[in-house]
Amino acid sequence: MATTTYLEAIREGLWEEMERDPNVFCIGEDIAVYGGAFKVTAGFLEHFGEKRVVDTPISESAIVGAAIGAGFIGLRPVAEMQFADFITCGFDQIVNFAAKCRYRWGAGVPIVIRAPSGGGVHGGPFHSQNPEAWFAHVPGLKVLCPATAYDAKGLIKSAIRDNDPVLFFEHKALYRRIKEDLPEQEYTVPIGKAAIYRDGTDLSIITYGAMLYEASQAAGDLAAEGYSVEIVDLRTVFPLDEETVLASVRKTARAIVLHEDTLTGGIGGEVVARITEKAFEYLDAPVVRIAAPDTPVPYSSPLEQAFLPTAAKVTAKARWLLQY
Amino acid sequence: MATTTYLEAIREGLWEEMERDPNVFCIGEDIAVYGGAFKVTAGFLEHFGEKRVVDTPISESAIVGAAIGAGFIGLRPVAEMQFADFITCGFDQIVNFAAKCRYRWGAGVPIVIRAPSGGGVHGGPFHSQNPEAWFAHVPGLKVLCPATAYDAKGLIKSAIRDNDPVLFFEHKALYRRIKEDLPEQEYTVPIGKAAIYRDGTDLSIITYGAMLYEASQAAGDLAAEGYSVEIVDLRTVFPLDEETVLASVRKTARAIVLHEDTLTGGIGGEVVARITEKAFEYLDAPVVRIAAPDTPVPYSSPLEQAFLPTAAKVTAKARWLLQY
Amino acid sequence: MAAVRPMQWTPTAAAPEQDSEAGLSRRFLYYMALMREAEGRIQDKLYRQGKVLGGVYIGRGQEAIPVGAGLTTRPNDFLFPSHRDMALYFIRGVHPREVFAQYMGRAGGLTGGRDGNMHMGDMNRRISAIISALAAWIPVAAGAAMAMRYLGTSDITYAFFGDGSTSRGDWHEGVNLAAVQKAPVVLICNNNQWAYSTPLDKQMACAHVADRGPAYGIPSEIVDGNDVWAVYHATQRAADHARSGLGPYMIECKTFRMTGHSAHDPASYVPAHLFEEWARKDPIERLERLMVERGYAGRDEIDDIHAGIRQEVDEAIAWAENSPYPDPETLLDNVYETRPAGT
Amino acid sequence: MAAVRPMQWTPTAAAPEQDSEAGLSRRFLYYMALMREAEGRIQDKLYRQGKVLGGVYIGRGQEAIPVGAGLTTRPNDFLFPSHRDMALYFIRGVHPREVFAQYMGRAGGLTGGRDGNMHMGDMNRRISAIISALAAWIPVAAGAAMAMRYLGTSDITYAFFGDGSTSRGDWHEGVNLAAVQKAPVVLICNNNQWAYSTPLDKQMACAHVADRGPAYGIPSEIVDGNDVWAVYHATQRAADHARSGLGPYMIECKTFRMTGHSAHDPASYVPAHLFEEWARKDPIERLERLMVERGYAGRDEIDDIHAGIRQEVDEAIAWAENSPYPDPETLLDNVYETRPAGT
Ligand SMILES: Cc1ncc(C[n+]2csc(CCOP(=O)(O)OP(=O)(O)O)c2C)c(N)n1
Ligand SMILES: Cc1ncc(C[n+]2csc(CCOP(=O)(O)OP(=O)(O)O)c2C)c(N)n1
Ligand SMILES: [Mg+2]
Ligand SMILES: [Mg+2]
Repeated sequence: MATTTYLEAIREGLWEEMERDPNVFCIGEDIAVYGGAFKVTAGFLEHFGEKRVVDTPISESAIVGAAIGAGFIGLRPVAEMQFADFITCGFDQIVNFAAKCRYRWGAGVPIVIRAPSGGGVHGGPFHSQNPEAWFAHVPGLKVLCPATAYDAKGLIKSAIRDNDPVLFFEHKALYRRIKEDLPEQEYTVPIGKAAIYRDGTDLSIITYGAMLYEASQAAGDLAAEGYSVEIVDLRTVFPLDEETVLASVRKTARAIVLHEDTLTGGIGGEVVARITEKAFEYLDAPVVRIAAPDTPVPYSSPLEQAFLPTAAKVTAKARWLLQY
Repeated sequence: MATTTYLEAIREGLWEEMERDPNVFCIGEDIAVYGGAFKVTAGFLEHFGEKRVVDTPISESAIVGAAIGAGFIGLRPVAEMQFADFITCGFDQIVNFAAKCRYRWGAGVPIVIRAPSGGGVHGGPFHSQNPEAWFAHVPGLKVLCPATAYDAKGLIKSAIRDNDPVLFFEHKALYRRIKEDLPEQEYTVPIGKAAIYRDGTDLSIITYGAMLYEASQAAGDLAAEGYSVEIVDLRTVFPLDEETVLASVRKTARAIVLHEDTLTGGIGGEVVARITEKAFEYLDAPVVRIAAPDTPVPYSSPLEQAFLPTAAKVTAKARWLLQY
Repeated sequence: MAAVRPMQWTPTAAAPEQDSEAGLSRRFLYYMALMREAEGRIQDKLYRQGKVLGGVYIGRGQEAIPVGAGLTTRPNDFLFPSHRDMALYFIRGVHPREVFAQYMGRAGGLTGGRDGNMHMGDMNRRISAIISALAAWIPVAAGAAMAMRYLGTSDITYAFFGDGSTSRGDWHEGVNLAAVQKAPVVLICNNNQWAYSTPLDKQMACAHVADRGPAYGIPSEIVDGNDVWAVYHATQRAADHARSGLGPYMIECKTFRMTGHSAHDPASYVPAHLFEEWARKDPIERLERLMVERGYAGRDEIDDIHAGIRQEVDEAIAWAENSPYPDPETLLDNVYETRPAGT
Repeated sequence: MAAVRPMQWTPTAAAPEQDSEAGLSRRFLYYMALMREAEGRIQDKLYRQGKVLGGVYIGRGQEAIPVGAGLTTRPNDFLFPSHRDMALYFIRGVHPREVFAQYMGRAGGLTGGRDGNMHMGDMNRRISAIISALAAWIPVAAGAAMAMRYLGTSDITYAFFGDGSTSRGDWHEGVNLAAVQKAPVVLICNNNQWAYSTPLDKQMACAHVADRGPAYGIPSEIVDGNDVWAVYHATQRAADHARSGLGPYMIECKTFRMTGHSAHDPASYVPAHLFEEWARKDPIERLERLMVERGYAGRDEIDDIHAGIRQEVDEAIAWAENSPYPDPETLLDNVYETRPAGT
């Protein structure tokens, strides 16, 4: 039976890196004594001590800023936003300070910002957002959105070792829902590489994060109807692994880009634009996007269900595309 | 001879609205005594008094927040960011407070945030950015990027009368460069409507802001080569006037999306995605984007020149497309 | 949208004309007990039954703060509650039905299911909905107060916040702006000594939140936050100050969070003896003792108030449970005043 | 990139071993006069000649602050200058050539033309580049200081900021975090009484920036910012405090901005008599008088120092003007450590 949850995978990756490198430390609100709002760092204080697991005041901007400063001195800080929604409070530090130092004056900023994002947990407008698209528009940042426990562990380790600022969005609806058996031996997952989650020939679904599982269910349903669907899991949403996306679409000639984040200005547009520009001759049908509609994330279940993209919506659109 | 600059047009629009409606007031840093870093509000203090032209401490978040609060009480605040680059310091107030009140609890937030954006003025990484794409990803906001003096005046007036939060990006390189004769009589320009800046049949260039003039020059150059280029000026970049864009592309079958903002995650992707999904059958060639590369805005002239999209780059790409 | 159509509601034991000391005491008790009862039902019943989903943050033990402060407000004042100030909504005339329906995500809730728990507001009743980002409403309250002065009224705003919220940049910017502008804002801190799991000394290196007043050139005072009369009088001073054009005034109410941070938090990081100590200072019991001592009310009357509240709450919950869920067809409504073409 | 390869440079009159009072005075004078001369050339010559484009912000009249504070720093301390602290760069060993080339957008500038004016830094010389957003570097300085303590060193950070910058949320969050963490940061305010066109009383409602220390539980003192010796001694106290583990310490240097906000601002909003008043308090002349009075140096020696500086500056400008512009081919370099595939 699969044993490691997505949450535990992140914890393990973080733990291993802290064991490996004494310069790695964690900073954030309620991460030490409490172990984090989602308990990702439970037990860290006891093991690594309060110098390496630092509870801060409620100051997202200072948390990011302090991480940058510690990075200047040679540490490798891992900062936590209690919810990804609060990352807007540290926005300037991320997009103007962290992202631009290397380009401007050669100063690497080796920080990781972990942030639990995503909906489906009745969190309402401020505990459900998917802020990745903002940061995917900021040269100098790297933006990761792992969907599997394997990738979550492998990517958090790569993020910590990376010498540039990395945003690590953990989908909170996956924390305890996803379980996998992970390799015994150490491994990392490279930043900037998408994965073929499922092979197929008739249609590509390009997605990431929690939507991987909706795509996967849709692919299963469509397989029953005789269609072979390929799923590309971006994993890193910026910088984008264009090659893998294009290779898939050149093979299948049809593509759906799927994300939980709201439609307009989401990463979907970027992916579609690259496909349209660079694989135009291969396309047998319009490239379509499926995403949450352009509204805040509503709280009440029936509204939130209507808001979130689902396998059923994907299947319906896919059928249309496959018959195009 | 054309008489009204882009800057004066904004000033006039603002002035007229303040004359018309005593609930309109301005708030920002150095806007009263000094008349604003770019002198858009020069003379306002003397005419409207210090209750209506409020100099604040250096507190972008509080400026936006205070505007929201004043909006709750029935005023129509126009907040100024001294440079658009500092809007990141008020980011949370804009994207989480202002944008979501109506949806959550029916509270309209009738504020305007004016922000001088854009490069080409040797401003370097922090006085040259084009932050519109971030906000075009936030349901509840409206995002305007006027390119002409006529539109700048008409849109600032509409923005002030709008009952939702509007971001008004003024391209600072146009402030004194663009001059037009404006109508004597009062007018407004509707939010959410693109304009056909130039009619054409062979290729659509979809753009906004300062890039309109690069597109225009390119269109002129291409006309000399016998090509008829249509230019769509988005004016409002969110919510997008999809109909006008699609109608143009359905006519020309070829499209370039052009913006000064950096490529990845810019508005271009969104426009391309809508074209690809909804005008796919009309396309005779890939839709291509021309934008600044994915770097911070460099300071030194040769670097900045290489960074900014130009008519020459547009013309080269257009030729390729037209011969596709 | 439900949010903009206030319900009619007459609180059973809190007619505003009761302004004798005895009358006011009864109103204090009513609102404090109503808040206690309503929050208790939400956290200990509805949440456990799975009828309330998501986060639940209650103000048990802190009821004297929203009540003592809230009863100094005038109808046109604008209130910016924090997340442990439910009584302010009742004082503003929000019906308990609307609150329970809010928590249960129903159409009859104050936000019609759009948002949850204490994220509710109502323009008509001049009470704002917070956003999650703590202290974000401090600049908003400052701006609202500036607007009130601009309009020439003597209205003021009330901004509530916790000790931990003072660490946020927005808190600083908002208080500073209000101070410079002499905006009529009453700043009310519930210093319950914790911010989630973080104790005061990891939040700030000064002894009292009130120590921050001088940094903004504004008066600040410390008050026993479990003494509703003390809160009331201090807030009255603050409101008078603000209303007379002298600018913001800060009150730090010392209290204690008698629960975990939220319904899922057992608060094992809080030393148990502190709960015991502070239980003895319970603001409701304390008020009741005072009422009996001073002859404002007999035990029977007090019991009646509680009984009345229980009944009101029973009825309100029943109503809320019968309120329909919002129609998914409305999902796209009200993002803007007018829906943009093509959406 | 030029930024990470420090140039060799020996200041003409500021050998660090000169630590007698006379020797230190000479170093003070050298750096203050060098800053004055360099900034003067930039604002009054190169900018007017169109050789420097964009914004120019100089610290005329405020030189005692970066110099007095800067000469208390140790090589491993990390400096976070603000935009009127040019002398800090010289003290850190940045060559005037690199500074002029920076202003002229040349490859030989400290950022190789990537950024302009005072937006320059050098990791090897442990001096940070600010970003424009004011006070953003305060939390960064706090974090750097926390890291120094983490690594078990006795290094400290110095964070410089103006009066207006204290209004920013980041200033508050950064100072508060440093205070709670007892991070070894020296906080140095240049209170030049203006922030662009905004005078102090529209920026804050307290009388002194130092009044804000108690809000964070940290010591703060006011010092005459035009007296380099006073700044030096106060900063020494602050550095000792921070270095010995007692946490941040704030110094408010009272001074005056003897120019407009930037090169294009005539500062007509500043009452003229203030310029006259403060001209009489010029920190360089004041130091020179003291040096002559105390016999630290004769007028001749002082004149020699100035002459040496003028020559140095002439040479540095000539060098900078000969420095090539950056190659546009490098536009995409160094966004990341390794350029991502496909870009
Ligand atoms: C900007 C921001 N960061 C983090 C949180 C998560 N959070 C919600 S309540 C809370 C503690 C608040 O403490 P305090 O202000 O003292 O209020 P209390 O809950 O004690 O009443 C935290 C950290 C948040 N809501 N906003
Ligand atoms: C967040 C932010 N808002 C606005 C500005 C524009 N700006 C640059 S310097 C300045 C005044 C700064 O005043 P102060 O901190 O007192 O420093 P001084 O210039 O007086 O030395 C302003 C408003 C900025 N750089 N950053
Ligand atoms: Mg608290
Ligand atoms: Mg100043």
